Amino acid sequence: MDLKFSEEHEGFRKQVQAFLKEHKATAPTMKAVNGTSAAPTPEVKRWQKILIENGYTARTIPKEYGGYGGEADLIKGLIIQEEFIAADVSTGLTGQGISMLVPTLLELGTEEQKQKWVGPTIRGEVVWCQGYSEPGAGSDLASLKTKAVVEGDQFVINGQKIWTSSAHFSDMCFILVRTEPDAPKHHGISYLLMPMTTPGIEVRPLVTITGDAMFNEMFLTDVKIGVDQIVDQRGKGWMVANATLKHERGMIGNPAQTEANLNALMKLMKAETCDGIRAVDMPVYRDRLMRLQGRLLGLKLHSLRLLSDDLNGKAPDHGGLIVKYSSAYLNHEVYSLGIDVMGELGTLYNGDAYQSELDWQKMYLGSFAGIIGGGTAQIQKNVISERGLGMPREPRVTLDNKGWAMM
Amino acid sequence: MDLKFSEEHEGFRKQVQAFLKEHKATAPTMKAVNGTSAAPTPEVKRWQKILIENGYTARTIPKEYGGYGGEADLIKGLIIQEEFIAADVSTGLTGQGISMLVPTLLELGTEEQKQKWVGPTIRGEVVWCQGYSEPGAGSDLASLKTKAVVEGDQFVINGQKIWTSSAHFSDMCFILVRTEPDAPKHHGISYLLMPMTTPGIEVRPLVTITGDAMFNEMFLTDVKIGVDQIVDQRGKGWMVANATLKHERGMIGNPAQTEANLNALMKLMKAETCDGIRAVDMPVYRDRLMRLQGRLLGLKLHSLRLLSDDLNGKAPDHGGLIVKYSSAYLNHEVYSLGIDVMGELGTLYNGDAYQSELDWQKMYLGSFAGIIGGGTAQIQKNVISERGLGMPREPRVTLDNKGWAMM
Amino acid sequence: MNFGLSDEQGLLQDAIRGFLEEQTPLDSIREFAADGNGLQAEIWQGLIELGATGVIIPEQFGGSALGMFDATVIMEAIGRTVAPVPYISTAVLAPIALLGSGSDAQQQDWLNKISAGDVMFGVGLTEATGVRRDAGLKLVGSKLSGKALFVIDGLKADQLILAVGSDTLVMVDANAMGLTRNRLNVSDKTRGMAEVLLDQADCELIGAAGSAAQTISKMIDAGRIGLAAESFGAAEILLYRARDYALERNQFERPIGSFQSIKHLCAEMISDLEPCRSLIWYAAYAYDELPEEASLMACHAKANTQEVGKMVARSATEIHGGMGFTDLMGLHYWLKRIELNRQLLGGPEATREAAARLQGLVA
Amino acid sequence: MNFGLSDEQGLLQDAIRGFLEEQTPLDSIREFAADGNGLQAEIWQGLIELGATGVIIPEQFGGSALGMFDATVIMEAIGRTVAPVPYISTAVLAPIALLGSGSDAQQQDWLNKISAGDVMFGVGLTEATGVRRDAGLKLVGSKLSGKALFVIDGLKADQLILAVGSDTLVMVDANAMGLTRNRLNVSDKTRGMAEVLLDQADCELIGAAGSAAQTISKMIDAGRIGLAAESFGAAEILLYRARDYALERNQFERPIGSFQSIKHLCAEMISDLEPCRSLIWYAAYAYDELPEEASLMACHAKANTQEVGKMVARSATEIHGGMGFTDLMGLHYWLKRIELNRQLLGGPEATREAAARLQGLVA
Repeated sequence: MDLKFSEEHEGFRKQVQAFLKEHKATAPTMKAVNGTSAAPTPEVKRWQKILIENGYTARTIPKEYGGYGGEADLIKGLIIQEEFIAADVSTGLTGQGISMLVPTLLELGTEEQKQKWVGPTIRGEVVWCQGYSEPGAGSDLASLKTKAVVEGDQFVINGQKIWTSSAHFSDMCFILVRTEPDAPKHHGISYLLMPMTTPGIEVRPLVTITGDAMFNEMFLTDVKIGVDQIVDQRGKGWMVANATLKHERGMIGNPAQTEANLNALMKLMKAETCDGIRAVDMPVYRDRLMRLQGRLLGLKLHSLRLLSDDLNGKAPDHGGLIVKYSSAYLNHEVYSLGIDVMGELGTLYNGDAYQSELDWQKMYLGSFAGIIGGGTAQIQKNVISERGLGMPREPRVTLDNKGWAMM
Repeated sequence: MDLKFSEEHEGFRKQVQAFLKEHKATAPTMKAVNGTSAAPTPEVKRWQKILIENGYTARTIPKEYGGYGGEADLIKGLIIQEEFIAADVSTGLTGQGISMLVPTLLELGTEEQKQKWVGPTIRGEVVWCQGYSEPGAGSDLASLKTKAVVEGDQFVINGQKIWTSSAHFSDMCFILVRTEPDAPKHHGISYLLMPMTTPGIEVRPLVTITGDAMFNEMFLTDVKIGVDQIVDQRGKGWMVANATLKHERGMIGNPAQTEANLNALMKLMKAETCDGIRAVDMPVYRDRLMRLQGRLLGLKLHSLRLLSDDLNGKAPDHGGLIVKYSSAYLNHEVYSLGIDVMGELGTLYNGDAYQSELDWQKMYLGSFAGIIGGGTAQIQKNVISERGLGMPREPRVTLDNKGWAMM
Repeated sequence: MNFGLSDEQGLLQDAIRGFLEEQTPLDSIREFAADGNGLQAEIWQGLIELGATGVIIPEQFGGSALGMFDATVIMEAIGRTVAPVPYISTAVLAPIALLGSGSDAQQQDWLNKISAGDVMFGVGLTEATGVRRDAGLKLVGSKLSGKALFVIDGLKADQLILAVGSDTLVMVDANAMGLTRNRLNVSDKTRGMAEVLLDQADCELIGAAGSAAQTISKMIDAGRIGLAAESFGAAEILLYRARDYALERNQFERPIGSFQSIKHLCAEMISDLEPCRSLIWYAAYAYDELPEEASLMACHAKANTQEVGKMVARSATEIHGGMGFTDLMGLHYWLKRIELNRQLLGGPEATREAAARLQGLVA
Repeated sequence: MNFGLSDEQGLLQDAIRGFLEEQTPLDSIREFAADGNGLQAEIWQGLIELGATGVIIPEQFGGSALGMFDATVIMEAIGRTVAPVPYISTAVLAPIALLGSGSDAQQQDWLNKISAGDVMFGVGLTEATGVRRDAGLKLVGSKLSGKALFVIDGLKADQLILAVGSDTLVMVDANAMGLTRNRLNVSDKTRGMAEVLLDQADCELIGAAGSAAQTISKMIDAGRIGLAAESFGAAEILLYRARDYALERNQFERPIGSFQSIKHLCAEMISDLEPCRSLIWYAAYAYDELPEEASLMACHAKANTQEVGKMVARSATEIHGGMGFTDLMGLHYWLKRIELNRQLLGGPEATREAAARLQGLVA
């Protein structure tokens, strides 16, 4: 066990701290950048530029595509995260273009695609949305039905997508469509790059449980894009998408966020009272808090173990598969305790005067996204047992809704 | 809502109370009869005779077969249970012969079988064990392999049974064997009546998690019994057994027993201390106790609802299916809290001086039988969802241990 | 012996359920949720016409002199449809307050109006079930000052009944001078919860000051039973909607309801939920017939149903997957009603502690 | 940076696991469980030869001067095999007592013996972690009277170290005049737990009376971490045995491990269990390197691992069905070790409360 970083890394940390000290006054906060559903403002773009120049975002993206061109260094990445979070300074733009499309293009795109899209995307000049899920294709994404047929030198796309977050202010969409209807379902899909200004695209906001419309439905009617707007080959879209999904899975379930929530909960429990008694002085709530703290510490240290294994070149085991599943429920329960200790006040949200500093009700409602999104808890448990524990895959059977086999 | 019993029934209650007052001094206790793994003593048989004569056991069994010949009356049955439990007087012999074989014979046996077996069984003169489960046939009982082939006028039985409680002091065994090896698995089974003195039967005690040997393994080598020792037809044994299992399912999960345990737990929590503080004065334990009490009250009143529906001729709904599953876990958790409040002392058992009045550790370990036995929790949930909620049955697929389909 | 609804109660249940199901399609729920007042006048009017507001009111005041059990049947039906009506406050809590501590004149006046549907009440009991932040009322003579939080159905009510401490009840006109009420922005938009600020507002005592402890206790019992019934109704709907959705929704060439994980989630839901029905029925029966058991049963009915209801709401949402997260199927209205009820009149922890106290288990 | 075992620690783990796995087939576990003394001399001897008793003892006393992290690696291996050896008492708790509060002479004498494997210790800390019934010790001069309950590994020990109150440590010869020890019949038969009755027995103080509070606190921390590691090891074995059994056991023409309900039970087990490994590692590391974090981490490591361990033990037993209920596969030995550890040195509730107290959350 050796949790110390090398001198080089500790030197890097000092560098980051110095940078933050210098820029803190003018830098946008975490929330100002990540908490919005709007295209990046000029201020944010300015900040993004500074971050790229200093290698605090787009760190490993080659210089020729507009990145910093640094070597992959997980610890430096960790130090950047830690120090920026501590200073509450934005680590720059996130979003599906940067987190999913860019790595995918770097892995599988043509030289022309990389040149054209990577730089503008990481600079926030081009905003992307993801066109994967459909009303009938969620857990079973490969059953998607939106189709694209080739007419001349164009794909003509028809169908419907859902959960396209940021679609209402995106410039581009990376979309999965069925181009080979006769192939087995995983082999008939293509991965296209579609300008959102193309005629035939209708975006409708999708109101969710929280009352906000963070997501959209997208209806596609005879949408025409060039046949060259494809990543990799026709029919290879599932493989391309999986390269992308790999990046998404890691994004959901962040112990640092859960830790911040737990600390906020502790603070809340010292402040909120019922009949004059502080929540933290009620042993049953206190015990729930300690249970959650124990689980959080476990997950946090587990994530550190995974990072360490990764650093030290150990082959990944089942450890990585459990993070998303466990974090989602832990978050849900942290928020749930926050509501319970506030009692009736915990049901208030969206700016009510009696809300606490944080909107626990809204975070609670929003936490269902963590349980359901990016693979439901049931799918996660399949993956954990199959890939993590080597148990059999679900047998492939086609059934009607009485459970009878269909041919 | 009308929880009053009729005058007739309240009169019956007085009658029971008078009977108990008269016999209390000489009657065996509940535990003396049900808590033993031995054949009934002469005292118990004497008591059983008195109970039958008064209609407090074998109440609805026709007089010609040795019963009391009363009409089915659920409320009278309930009153008998309530009053005998309150007085801690034994309601007589239980065991699989009385609870399972007798109803089965009355439903499906020949006149000769009824004449021969019902009376001696309910009087405790003939003790039965059950030969159903096999090492390879548990949840999937119908896959049993113990076979019987006809040679002359005899069945020759070979195979192995497990979980044959009371086999070491039983006179007879009702056993399921495969008689038609080529029929589909549910159609190749027969239900036989086998004297335990037949040569070729070896009974070995099966030590369990509690350290006791309440169950046995039974090895059968060329065991020969007459071909007339069959209930119903050859190949119909599955149907016969289901008539019997129907009686067993209802037996497991008794809210009255759970209520007695919860009351004992409450008493325990007022007595046991840690650092001088009573367990009941520790809010976290108290909250767990109240959670369990809430669930117990729910199950107890639910059982009353089911009884009422039965009395009033309402068609059974999903309600009956959940009792066993829910009771098993509730019992388990009641015992678990009992151990926790005793701390280290809760791990003591089998007569240790520091044990409390009840052996919580042993009851806890024994409670796994409730979760596993008579259909595991997983099987119960299948049944609840399929029969209770109309969801599809598990698809029939034959798989190897990698999950690949086999033909 | 009959553990359950009588024939008449069965008819009542059918009538109320039938009416509410017809009157509350999802679109109309969305409409009044957007309005934020938590009241739908046509539904309220219909319930009045069905006699629902008078079920626990004696015949002499225009009621049908039934009992809490019948009110519970109605509350459950309201929960099944998340109907936005001030039923529990107007038809359950206010009559109990008036019958328990009101003067003859107050009873005559208000109970008749309630039976006839001519008044809506809001009821604030948080003074007696847990004071939060700077809430607190002060009564000087007939002048009421201070702040009442979470007045149930208080936003559109004509009259408010408020507990002052745990032993005094007052009634105040919602339009009285010195009274301001503000909408509390609860996530359940189908119920008009109010903050009420009072500055020397005129009020009427219900019973002498300090004399209403027992009445308030009965209001809390009845409120807990009623909220439990509502949550039970909402949870049962969620469970069956999840089951139905799972049978319709296909993924991987089969209905998701054919996967054992979904089947078992449903089995767990019904196993935990079904006993709540009997617990709530018995609690309501005890309220009517076995007063010495009523408070304990009310605590357990509420605590247990709310814990189970929360689990059912979560599981049902999970089974709906992404559809559970959107407004498209409106599932969240039921979830939010359960979440709100969980906190009203004491959350599960507080209610279990009350149950322990009733049994002498709290030193 | 390396979160986990060093190369040397990996070798230690392999050596200890390999030795214990070879030496503890099920039959031999059954044998010493029947014996009831919870000690198996050959295994103990083997561990001594592997240097396991000296891992936290400085080199000057014949130890290898490693740390609690290494002891934790060994405890985990013991848990994996439910090996009946007095390791935690002799090799972890006694050295900490002696190093923390013992005189030079005591250290010289006993630490060398422990390293060499010439003595077995039993340790009783219940005076400091929760007094039950009529337990309690009284020290007058060097005479010890009273009763110590649940002396860990005390049944066959040569020497006993006992806490008197929460700030005094004494050592007493197990064969001293006035000392009687009795076997406590715990369900885990692989550990010799003792009741010790003392009537004016001669004892030696470890440090001055009233001076050992910090040492006792360190013993409790190390004990909690060690027990958590043991339970983790036991739980991990149960999980993989359940998985393996599920892949072998056929019902309904398929391995039960192909049913989603069994797969998901296994997924839940590993999801809850795996983070405990890192938590325990970090707690042990904190014990060695970050003393200000050690107590809190020890509490959480123990509480969390014991809650999870209990769940894993139950689920693994369920997956084994009837086989889980019998002695045929011996699964229950692992379950019982976890159950016993749950209660030793503070159950989960007590340990969580201690965690809250350490953070100033208890008024």
